[in-house]
Amino acid sequence: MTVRLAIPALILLAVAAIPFAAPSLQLLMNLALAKGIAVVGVTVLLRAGQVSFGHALFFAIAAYAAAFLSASMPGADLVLVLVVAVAGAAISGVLVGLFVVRYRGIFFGMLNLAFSMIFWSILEKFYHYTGGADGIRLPRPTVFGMALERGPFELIMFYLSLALVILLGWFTVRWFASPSGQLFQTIKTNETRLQYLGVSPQRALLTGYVLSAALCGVGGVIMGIVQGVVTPEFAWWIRSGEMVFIAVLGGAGSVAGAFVGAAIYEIVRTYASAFAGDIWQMLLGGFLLVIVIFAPKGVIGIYDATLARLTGTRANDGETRK
Amino acid sequence: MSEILLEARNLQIRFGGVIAADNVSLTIERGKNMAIIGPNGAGKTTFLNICTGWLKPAKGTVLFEGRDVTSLAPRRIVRLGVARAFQIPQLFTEHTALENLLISVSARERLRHPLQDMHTIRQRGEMLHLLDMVGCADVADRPVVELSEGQRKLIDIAVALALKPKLLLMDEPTSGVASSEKFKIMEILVKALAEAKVTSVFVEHDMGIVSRYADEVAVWAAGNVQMRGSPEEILQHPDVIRDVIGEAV
Amino acid sequence: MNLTIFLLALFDGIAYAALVFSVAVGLTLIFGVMRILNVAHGSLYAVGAYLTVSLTGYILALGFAPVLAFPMMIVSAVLVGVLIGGPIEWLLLRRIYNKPEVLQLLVTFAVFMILEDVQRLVWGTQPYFQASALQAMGMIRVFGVNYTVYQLIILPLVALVLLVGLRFFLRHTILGKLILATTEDREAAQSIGIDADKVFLLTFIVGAALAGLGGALASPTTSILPGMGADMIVLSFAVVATAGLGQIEGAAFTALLIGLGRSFAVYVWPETAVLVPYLIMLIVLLVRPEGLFGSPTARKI
Amino acid sequence: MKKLLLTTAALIAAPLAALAADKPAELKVGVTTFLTGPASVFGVPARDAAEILVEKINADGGIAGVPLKLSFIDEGAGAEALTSEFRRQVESEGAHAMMGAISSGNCQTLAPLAEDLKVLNLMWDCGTQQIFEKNDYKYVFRTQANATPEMLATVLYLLKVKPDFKTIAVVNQDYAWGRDSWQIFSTALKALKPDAEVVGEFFPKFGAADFSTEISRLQAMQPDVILSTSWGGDLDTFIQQAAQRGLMNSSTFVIPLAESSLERLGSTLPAGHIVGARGDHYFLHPERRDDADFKEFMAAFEEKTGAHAIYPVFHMSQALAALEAAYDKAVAAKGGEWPSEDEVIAAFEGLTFQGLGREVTIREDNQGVEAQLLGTSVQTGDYPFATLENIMIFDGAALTTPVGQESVEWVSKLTPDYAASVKVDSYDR
Repeated sequence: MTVRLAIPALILLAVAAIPFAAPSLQLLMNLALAKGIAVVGVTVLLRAGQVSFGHALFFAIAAYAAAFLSASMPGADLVLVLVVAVAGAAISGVLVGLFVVRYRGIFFGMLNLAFSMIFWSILEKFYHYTGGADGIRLPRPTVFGMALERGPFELIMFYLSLALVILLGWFTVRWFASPSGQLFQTIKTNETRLQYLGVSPQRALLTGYVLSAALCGVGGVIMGIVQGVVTPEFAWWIRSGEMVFIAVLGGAGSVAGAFVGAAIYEIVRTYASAFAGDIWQMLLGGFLLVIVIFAPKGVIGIYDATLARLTGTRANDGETRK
Repeated sequence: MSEILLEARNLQIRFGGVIAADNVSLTIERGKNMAIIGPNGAGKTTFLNICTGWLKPAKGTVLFEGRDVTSLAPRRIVRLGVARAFQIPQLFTEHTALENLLISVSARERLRHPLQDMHTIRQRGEMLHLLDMVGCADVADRPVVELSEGQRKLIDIAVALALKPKLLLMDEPTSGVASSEKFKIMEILVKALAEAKVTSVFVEHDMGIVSRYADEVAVWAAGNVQMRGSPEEILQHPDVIRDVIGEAV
Repeated sequence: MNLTIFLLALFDGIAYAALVFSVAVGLTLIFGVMRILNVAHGSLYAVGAYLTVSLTGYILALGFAPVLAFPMMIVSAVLVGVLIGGPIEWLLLRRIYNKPEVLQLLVTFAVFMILEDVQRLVWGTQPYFQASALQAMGMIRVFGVNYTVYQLIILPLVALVLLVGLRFFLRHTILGKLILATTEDREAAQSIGIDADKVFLLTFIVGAALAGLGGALASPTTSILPGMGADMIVLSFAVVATAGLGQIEGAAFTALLIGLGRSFAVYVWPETAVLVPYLIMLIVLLVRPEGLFGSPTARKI
Repeated sequence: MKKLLLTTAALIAAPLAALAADKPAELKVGVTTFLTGPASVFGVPARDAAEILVEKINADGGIAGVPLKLSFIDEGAGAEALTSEFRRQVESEGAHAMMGAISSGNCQTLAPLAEDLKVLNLMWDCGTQQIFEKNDYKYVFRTQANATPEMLATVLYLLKVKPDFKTIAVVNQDYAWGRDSWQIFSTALKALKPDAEVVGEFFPKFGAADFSTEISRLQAMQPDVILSTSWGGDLDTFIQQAAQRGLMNSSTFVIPLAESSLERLGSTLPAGHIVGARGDHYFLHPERRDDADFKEFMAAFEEKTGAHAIYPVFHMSQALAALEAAYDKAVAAKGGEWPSEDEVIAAFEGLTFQGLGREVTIREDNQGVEAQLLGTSVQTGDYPFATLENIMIFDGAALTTPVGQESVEWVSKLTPDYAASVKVDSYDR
C-alpha cells in the first residue's frame, strides 16, 4: 500500500516545489491545475456514463461572474470572488440540470451543447454588456484586504489552486465511495433497478451534475483570475470537447487521471509549438488515438497496470476500491 | 388476520391490437404467497408492470394497503413497501454482490452523508446476513457479472428484500436455471421470505414449484384472470391441465 | 418589416438553409447507420472547400472555363470521401465499435484536431477566395436586390437533388437497402449474410464525401480560412439534433427552419443571428429530446 | 513559416538593475503579430518588414552598439496562449522591451500585463483610444495614432468629397476596434453633419466568412454611404462579396483601413470609394516616395515578400524607429553609458522619430501624434490593383483628443467649422 501512496505524494511535492525550482513552469502548471479541476467535473459525469458536450458553460459562467463582480466592486476580496463565482456555477448547474437530467447519452450531450452555445452567443454578441469577443479584464482581487503585487499574488494563487486540487480531488474520491456517490454511479449500469430502489434517477443525476458544474466553476474562476481576462472562448464547444478529451486521456472516471491529463495537455500545448511548429493539436490528437485504441483506461490505467505488475498486486482501476 | 395488501380493479391496457390486460381484478392478502401461472404472452408481466407503476393502465385502479397508487411512479410505490425481482436480474453490473445490497439499503435508509464510505455503513452486517440467507455469502466480493444465473437471480431478489418490503413481486424467480437447482433456489427463497415475513407474488411455470410453495394460485389467460384458488383445486382443473400444464409438460 | 424585406429574408434563408443541409446530411447519415457522431465532419467540410479552391485555381490557370469548377466540386467530394473518410473508418473506427460511445466520439474529435492542423500545414493560414463558379452563373435582380444565381437557385436545387437522391439511393438501390437493414438491426443484418463491416465502410465514405461536397458547394460563397470547420460543425450538430439523429428528411426541414430563423434575425435583430440556431435547438430538444422526427425509444425491462 | 521562437536555457531572468545597467549582449524585443487566422494577411507582412528593418539596424551597428533580436508571438493563437507567451518572454527570456499588439482586444489585455511586469511595451498597431483614456501607464506607449484622429480624418475627407450624402450604414467587426471606431465616427458625424441618418448597423463576428445576408439587407436599404473599419481577411471577403452583387455600384464605401487590402483586392475594388490607411501610410506616399530610405526599403520589401508594403509595415517601421530614437536619446543623455529601463522610458517623453511616413511625436500621455492620409480608389492600370487619387494628408495634432480628455466626449462638442481648423495638404496622385 505504501508504494501506491508514495508516488502520488512525491508528485504533489514536486508540483509544490515548482514556483521555486522552475518558476517558468508556474503559470503553465497553475493553468493545468485549474483545467484539471474542471476536468474532474467532467469525470464525475463520466462515472454516471454520461458525456456533456457543453460543460464549458459553467467554466465560463464562473469566470464571467468573477469578472462582473470585480468590475462592479473594485478591490473585491479573492475569497469573495471565488465564492460568488462558484456559487454562480453551482446555481446555474441546478437550473440547467433540472432540464438536462431527464435525458441520457447523445441527447444529454446535445442539450448541454445547446445551452453552452447559447451562452457563448450571448457573450460574443452582446458587446455592451459582456465586452463581446475581446471579453472583460479580471483585475487582481485583493487578498484579505491587501492589494498584492503580481509576483506574491500569483504565488498565492498557485498554492491556493494546489490546495483546491487536493481538497476537491479528495472530496470527489470520497464522494464516489459514499452512498450518494454510489447511487449516482448506478445510473451508468441500471436505472431501472435504481427506480425500483425508490430513488429518482433524475434527482441522483442532479446531485452529481451540480457537483460537476461547481467543479467546472472552480476551474473557470481560477483560470480567469490567473489570466486576468475572461473571453467568450471560455464557453466555446471546443473547450467542452477538450475537457472530455483530457478526462479520457488521463483515464476515464479517474480523478487523478483528470489532473494528469490536464498537465500533459498544457505541457504539449505550450511546448510543442516551441519545438515543432504549430502542430500541437495534431500531436495531442494522435496521442489520444493511441490511448483510446490501445489503452482505453488512459494514462492512469497504464500507471496502475505497470504498478500492479511491479508490486504483484491485482490492478484495480482507480480509487474506489480502497 | 388476513388483510388485503394489494388490490387491482378492472385494469385495462392494450399495445396496438393486443389486449394485454382485459378487465383484470385481483386481490393479494398479507401472508399468502400467490403464484401466477399461464401461457406466455398472457399478460402476467404486464400485470406486474402496472402494479409497480412502470405502465399506466388505460382504465382501472391499483390500490396498495387501500391507497390508490395507479398514477404513482415506481419509486413512489416502492417507498410504500413494494419491491420487485425481475425475470432478467436487474443488477448494478459494475458492482460486487455485497455492494448491490449496500446500495439498496443506502437507498432505503436515504443515507446522504457525502464522505462516509458505503462499505462502512451500520447496515453492512444486516446485508451480509441477507446474503447468507440467499446462500450467496461466499461470493460477496465478486462482481455480479461473474456470478452464475442462479446466483444473480438470488442477488436480484436479495436486493429487493434489502428494502424490507411488505410485498415482493417476483417474475419467474427460477427461470433460466437448471431444473436441478430450481428446488434448491426455491428452498432458500421461501426460508428467506418466511424469516423476513414478506408476502410474495411470483410468476411461475414449473407446476412442481407452484404446488409446493404457493398458498394460492391465479391462472392468467388472454390478459385476464381465468381462475383463482388453492394449488390443489387449480392444478387438477381440466382447463388448466389443457391450457397451462399441457403446454408445460 | 414590409413585404419586400420579408421576401428578401426568405430568399437569404433558403440559400443559407440549402448550404447547411448539404453539410448536415452526411453527418446524419453516418449517425443513422453507425450511431457515431462524427465530430471530424467539420474538418472534412473544410478540406472539401480547400480542395475545390485549389483544383479550381489549377484548372483556371490552365485556361479552362470557370464553369468547370462544378465538376471540380464533385472530384473534391469524392477525394475527401475515399482518401480521408475511408481510412478513418477502416483504420480507426472499425477497432472501436464495441467500445463505449464516448470513446468513438473522442476518436472523431482527435481526427478533427489532426485534420485542423493538416489544413494549416497544407494550405497555410491566409484566406482563400475562389468564386469563379459563382460568378459564372451571374446575377438575378429580385425586388431591387441582386442575388447570385448560384446561391438563390443552384444551391437549393442541389440540396433538393441531394435529399431526393439520397432517399432514392437508400430505398431503391441494393446498397441503400443494405445500409437501411444494418441501421435497423446490425445483428439481424449480419445473420442474413450482410457484411456489416463493408456497409459501415461504404456508409462512412458516402457520409464523408457528402461533407466534402458541402465544403465544395460553400467554397464560392465564403472565404476559406482556418476554423471554418469548427463553426460549421457545431451548426450541423444543431440541425441534426433538432431533426432527430439519423433523420435525413428531418434534417432538410430543420435546416430550413434554422436557415430562415438566422436570416430573419439578421433582418430584425442582427445581434441574435448567431444565437437563433441554438435557441431553436434548445426549444425543440426540451420538448422532444429525440428531435422533431426521431422516434422515442421506449425502455423495455 | 520558420518559428523564430528559440527557447534559450531557462535562466532565471537577470534582474534589471535600476542604476548602472551593463550593456546587454543583445537587445531582446518580443513582438506580437497575427501569424495565423484571417488577420495573418496583416501580421505576416509586418513581421517580414520587421526582419528587414532589424537587419538594416544591426548592419549599422545595432541600437547604440547593441544588436537587436526580435522574437514573434502569434496573436492568432488566442488570448490565453498570447498572455502566457508574452509573460514567458519577459520573465524567462529577459526581453528588454515588448511590442504588443495588432488587435485592440489584445492591446487591452497586454497593456496592464506589461505594466505589471514593468517592461517597456510599444503598442505598434492597435487603434482603440480607450487604453490611455481609461488609465495612465508608465511602461506603455503608442507609436502611432488611435481611433479618434483616424475616424475624424475619415469624416473630414468624406465631407469634403461627398458633402451632400443623406444616409449611411455601418458593417464593422464585432470587437473593441469595430465598436470604438464606430462610436467615434458616428459621434463626429452627428457633430459635423447633424442631418446625416444612420439606416443600419451590422457587427458580424471577427473572422466572419460569409456576409451574403448582410449584403442583401444593405441592397434593400440602398444607403448612400457604407462605412466599414474591417481589415485583413474580413475586409477582403466583405468587399469581394459586395462587389460581386453590385453593392459597390449603388453605395459609396468608406473603408478607412482598405489601404492594407488594395493589392489583395486586385481589380475587384472599383473606382470612387474612399480608402484610408490609419496614418500617412501608402507605398506611393506623395511626400516620401522619392526619398532614398523609402525607396530602398520598398525595394527590399518587394524582393522579400513579392508584395507592396501596407500600413502595418509602416506602423512597424515607426515602432522600431521610436525604439532606436529613445535608446539613442537616453544613451546620449548618459554620455554613452547604457541606460537603465527607467531612463529609456524617460527618453520617450516628447520623443520625435520618423519611420516610413512623416515625423511622429509622443505626447506626455504616451500617445503618438501621427498625420492621416486618405484618398479615393482608382484603377489607373499602372498596377494590377486600385491606387489612390485626390489624396489628402491631415496634420495629426488638431485631430488627436487633447491630453486628459475623453475622445467621444471631445468629439461630440466639435462644430461644423472645426473642419477649417485642420491643416490639410492635397495631392492629385
